[in-house]
Amino acid sequence: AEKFGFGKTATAEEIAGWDIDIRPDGLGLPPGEGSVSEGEALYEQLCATCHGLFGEGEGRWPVLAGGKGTLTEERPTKTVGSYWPYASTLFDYIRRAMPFTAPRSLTDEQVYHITAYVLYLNEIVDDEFVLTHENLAQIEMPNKDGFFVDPRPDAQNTRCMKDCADPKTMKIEGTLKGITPVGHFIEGADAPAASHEGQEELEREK
Amino acid sequence: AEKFGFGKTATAEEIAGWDIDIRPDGLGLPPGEGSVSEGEALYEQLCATCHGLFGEGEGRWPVLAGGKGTLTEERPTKTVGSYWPYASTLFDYIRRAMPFTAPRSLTDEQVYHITAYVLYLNEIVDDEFVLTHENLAQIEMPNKDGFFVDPRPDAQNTRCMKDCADPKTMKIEGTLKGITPVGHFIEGADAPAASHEGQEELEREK
Amino acid sequence: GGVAGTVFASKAAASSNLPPMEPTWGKMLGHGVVEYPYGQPSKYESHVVRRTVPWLTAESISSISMSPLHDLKGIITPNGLVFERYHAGVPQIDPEEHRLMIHGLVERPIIFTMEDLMRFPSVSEIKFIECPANGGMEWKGAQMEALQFTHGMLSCCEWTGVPLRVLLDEVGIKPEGKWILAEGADGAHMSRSIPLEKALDDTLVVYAQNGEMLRPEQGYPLRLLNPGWEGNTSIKWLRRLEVGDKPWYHREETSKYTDLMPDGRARKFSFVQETNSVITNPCPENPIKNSGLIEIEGLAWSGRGRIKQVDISFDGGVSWVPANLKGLVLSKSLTRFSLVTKWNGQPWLLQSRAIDETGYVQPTLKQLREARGGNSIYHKNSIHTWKVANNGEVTNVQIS
Amino acid sequence: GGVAGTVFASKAAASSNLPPMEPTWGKMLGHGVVEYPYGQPSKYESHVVRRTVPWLTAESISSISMSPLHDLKGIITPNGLVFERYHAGVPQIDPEEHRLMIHGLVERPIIFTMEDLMRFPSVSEIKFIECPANGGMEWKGAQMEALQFTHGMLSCCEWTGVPLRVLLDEVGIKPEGKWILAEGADGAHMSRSIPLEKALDDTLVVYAQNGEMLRPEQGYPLRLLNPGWEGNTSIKWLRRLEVGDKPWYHREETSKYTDLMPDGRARKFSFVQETNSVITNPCPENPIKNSGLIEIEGLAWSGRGRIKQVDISFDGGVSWVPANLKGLVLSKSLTRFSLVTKWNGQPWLLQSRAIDETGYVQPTLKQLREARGGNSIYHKNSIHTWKVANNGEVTNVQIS
Ligand code: HEC
Ligand code: HEC
Ligand SMILES: [Ca+2]
Ligand SMILES: [Ca+2]
Ligand SMILES: [Ca+2]
Ligand SMILES: [Ca+2]
Ligand SMILES: [Ca+2]
Ligand SMILES: [Ca+2]
Ligand SMILES: [Co+2]
Ligand SMILES: [Co+2]
Repeated sequence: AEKFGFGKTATAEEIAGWDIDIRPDGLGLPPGEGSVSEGEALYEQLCATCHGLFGEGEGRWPVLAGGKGTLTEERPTKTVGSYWPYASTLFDYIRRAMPFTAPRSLTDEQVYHITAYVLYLNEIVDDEFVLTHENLAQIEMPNKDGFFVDPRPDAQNTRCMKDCADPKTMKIEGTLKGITPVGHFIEGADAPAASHEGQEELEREK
Repeated sequence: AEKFGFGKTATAEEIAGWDIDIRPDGLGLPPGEGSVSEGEALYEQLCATCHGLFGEGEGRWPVLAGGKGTLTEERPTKTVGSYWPYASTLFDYIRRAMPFTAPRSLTDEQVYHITAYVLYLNEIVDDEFVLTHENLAQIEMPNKDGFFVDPRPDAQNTRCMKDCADPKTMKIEGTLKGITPVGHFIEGADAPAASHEGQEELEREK
Repeated sequence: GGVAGTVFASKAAASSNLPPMEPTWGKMLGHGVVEYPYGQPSKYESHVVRRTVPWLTAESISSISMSPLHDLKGIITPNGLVFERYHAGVPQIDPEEHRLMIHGLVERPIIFTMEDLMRFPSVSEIKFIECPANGGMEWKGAQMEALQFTHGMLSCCEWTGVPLRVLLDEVGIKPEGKWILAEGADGAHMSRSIPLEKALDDTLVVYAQNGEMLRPEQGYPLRLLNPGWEGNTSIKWLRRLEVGDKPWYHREETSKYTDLMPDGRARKFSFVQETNSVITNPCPENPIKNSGLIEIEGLAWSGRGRIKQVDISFDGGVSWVPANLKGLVLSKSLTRFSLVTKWNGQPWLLQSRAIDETGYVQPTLKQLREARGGNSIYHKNSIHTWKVANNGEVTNVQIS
Repeated sequence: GGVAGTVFASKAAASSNLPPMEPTWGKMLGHGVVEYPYGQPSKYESHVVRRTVPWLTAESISSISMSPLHDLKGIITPNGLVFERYHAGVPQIDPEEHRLMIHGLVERPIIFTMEDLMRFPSVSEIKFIECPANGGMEWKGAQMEALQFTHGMLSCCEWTGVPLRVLLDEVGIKPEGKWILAEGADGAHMSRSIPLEKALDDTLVVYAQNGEMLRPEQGYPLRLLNPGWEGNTSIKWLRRLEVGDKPWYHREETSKYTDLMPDGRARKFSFVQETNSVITNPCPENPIKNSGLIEIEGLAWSGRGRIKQVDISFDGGVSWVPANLKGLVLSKSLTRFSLVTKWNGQPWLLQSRAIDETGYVQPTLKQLREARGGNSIYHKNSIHTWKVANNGEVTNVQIS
């Protein structure tokens, strides 16, 4: 088909500024390197308030380390070390989104340092390790073989119309009480109940 | 079909309060009467500021009288006398909607008086006339035969695809300038241009 | 040909928000969820609003505003931009105290609460509503310099409510019943006579629009909807329906909403909004800014049913080419049409011509004037012309 | 049986706004046109808002809010009530400075302005968007006491934009191109890998919703829309599309949006929102207030195509009766179903079960748990149960 011809050709320089993504095979990595030791200082300064000194997560903020072997447990802890299949994802995510309140504020070198340190916190590299654009793709993550392509549809229901279940063995479980925001069921409390702050207040008053 | 049975039966009293409509045959008229002479005082007090002492309309408010014989003219004046087919419509409308700022504020008797007076302003009744629930339906309005049921579709176009008009005899007329609100075409004047007041200001500035 | 988008280009050049730079909004956090429990448009869209033509009416209380058709996409009009027409302003009705009374020639007169009405099985339908005065300022000549004013008394929503026929079944119409008077609860107590045939066909008693309860301007909490008929019959703030054996000839069906012919006689009960269409891109508000491929786009609608075909003319109606209908093609709903072509600075006299499923062809202005003269105010559904100049500017013209 | 509507009745009895009295709003003028150039809901509807579950996330900036499905009608979600999901809050983007860059394995990388994008021929389609975590709090047990929280991460709009395939044609994909990375301009720079097959099928690059420009919360001025796929893939504030030969395995497709199975392994690229349904009347927010006829009503949807059939059970899934689909039945859109029946105070275990055009039958919770355990968080599309007590109260229960 004839092209519309709208828009302008992107220059290499324009692309370079926005092309921040990294792939497992290392494609996209900027040249550079970073050490666990320099990462420690940066992490403690920029990340630890939320994610904890050891990646254990402060309060309700995400846990970054630990949880190995918990994936089959009742309450799995999914972390960089226990769950993530590729180290590239860590570099990519820190560079695109962290620290939370100041995304895109780190230099590439800082990202290398901090990535190295978070890998260290997860016992994936030792404290001497220097992460580079050349060795990142070679790092083997503990859960690298933990993923497979979605096989759905998996559950096979049929359109049964009669005697589809046995009423005698049926078990009916009610709702866990006290966990839903119900502020808006209270007369006059509608608007505040919709927000985090308003809800918390209402929950306290219960 | 089975009825849903929702809602409650309306009582005669409930219906009476809301059943305000009048028909050409007089159906719906409340018992009562009103005179041109008493209507004059009421009209001058309650209606004339907008509609003019003689129904000629103040400023841009509606004209209520005059205009007879203008319906075939370039600029017809459609009034109670020149256009309306039934007197019942006048009683009905005054009772349901006038005076503009205080609808449903008149007593039935006041509506009779004022209706009589507006008919008088239109030279449909004389100054001695007393309008009653019994004679209203008999009043013959000048334009009573002026209406016929919509005969559309009237214009018959066809789906011509080629040589459908003669470009040589085509007359193209442009827009009358200065009449459209164009305030919103002026940079930064968007919101006020949307209102009556804002628009008037912008028009003045032009 | 083509106008350079100069404002646009210069602002952008000075900005550090463009590639390769990281825009400021990429380096910070925005506001969180339920900061606005009920959301609003971006501040950059503040020009997308309803507008009025002040000289049309003495004041704004009994007046009209128009939808910004030139800024709308698809067929749904968002609730905030649905055109307004009031006769006594917008009443603030408490839904718990609103009632619908149905009485007259019925077996059992009933008063419904909103809760009662919402218990009935509901239907949801996408339908346009148009004021019969839409375009009425143009009978005697081109007057309006923008699409919003030539065609903006027109909107289209998904309406939810109860078929009137279901409610009439509930009260039981007596055999003599032939007409229905519908009345509003606002200060105008707007009233219109509706033939029973329509009421039993597709009239709805509506409480919601585009998924949420009606907006106050649209009759909250209850309105009538007569699909495809002049908007005025779709009584807002509906409070009463009376069944009778004859029409009422009230003010809105005699003094107003009748169509005066050149011989001094007038058409009454001119209900249907006949087949109509208009090009929305380009239009006076959307001039052509660049040469090259362009999508000519527009809206077609018919109170008579579905749109079957829209044709486009570039030469003021001498020759025509078929356009494509795109998206949903629903009965008595706005329908989008489209034609991709090229513009290289040539002047155009752009027209669209809609044809509905009954074969009715949208008429020319000349044909309408021949049939009705210039004083009938309402129902002007003629083919509309935009003049495209070689600099891309678009103006409203009339061809005769 | 049935609960008396006591609040309602008592307020009304004390009022002088009821027949035979003339309500106050019938005796005065309301506000005029363009008092609100952009309109708002009635003040009596202030309870119809998005709501969040505060304990789900640490704060509101990276969080979610839910649509009030129990108050919605038809299939369109009004823009103000579309559910929200942000990872770095809502950026305030100047549309004149927003750019979409398409590059990677392409013949010619292009940067588009919004104006460029809006010049392409547009399409408008009604599609639902659902967060794959919708209902996710219920994997291990019934936790949420209201429909808004069990199913409200779901909305449906008419979206307008350009098919991604058209833009990909414009840049020219190289033969090795198989995946596309989509990236947002917000602080999260949210990124997802989309298989080229989907991109060439029905993915849209969207700038408008329900007739007007996108709301800030929905990606103003530009977003991706992958119809029927998990909402997270429909990147908002879209700024970049890169064509590559392999997926990127970014944080949102590894750490998140993968489904952990009982054996400790996890499903990746679980894109489709499978066929689902829920009853919206009655529901916890809409208890049954009266005995007699009642319309059981609900919503069904499928990321796999059109809804073909919905069945309803009153006894917790032992026996089923077919419901009717009402209104538009569109692919990957919300679809309404309805069944009129009688309630006289009998307890119900109400369920709905949707079947799509491919024959897929919405599974039971037991079947889903058997297939996936209790830790997979996402894609919980099982048959939902409302328990109706003999006083009409409705609660969320689970049957096993
Ligand atoms: C102010 C709090 C805060 C700070 C400081 C912060 N983060 Fe985060 N981090 C978050 C939040 C919140 C998320 C989850 C964001 C989301 O999913 O929307 C997150 C997510 C992450 C994740 C992904 C976790 C997962 O399981 O997917 C990583 C990795 C991470 N942060 C690393 C860092 C690093 C490295 C720094 C310092 C350079 C940092 N964060 C600073 C709040 C913070
Ligand atoms: C404050 C101004 C005002 C006052 C006072 C007022 N009116 Fe009106 N009147 C109007 C307006 C405005 C309209 C048009 C309303 C509409 O169509 O929305 C109108 C319309 C009418 C009409 C219909 C005109 C037509 O051509 O259809 C009649 C009849 C009328 N008024 C009679 C009266 C009477 C009788 C009174 C006094 C009892 C009265 N009016 C007081 C403003 C006023
Ligand atoms: Ca890249
Ligand atoms: Ca330390
Ligand atoms: Ca009556
Ligand atoms: Ca006098
Ligand atoms: Ca209902
Ligand atoms: Ca376009
Ligand atoms: Co008419
Ligand atoms: Co998934």
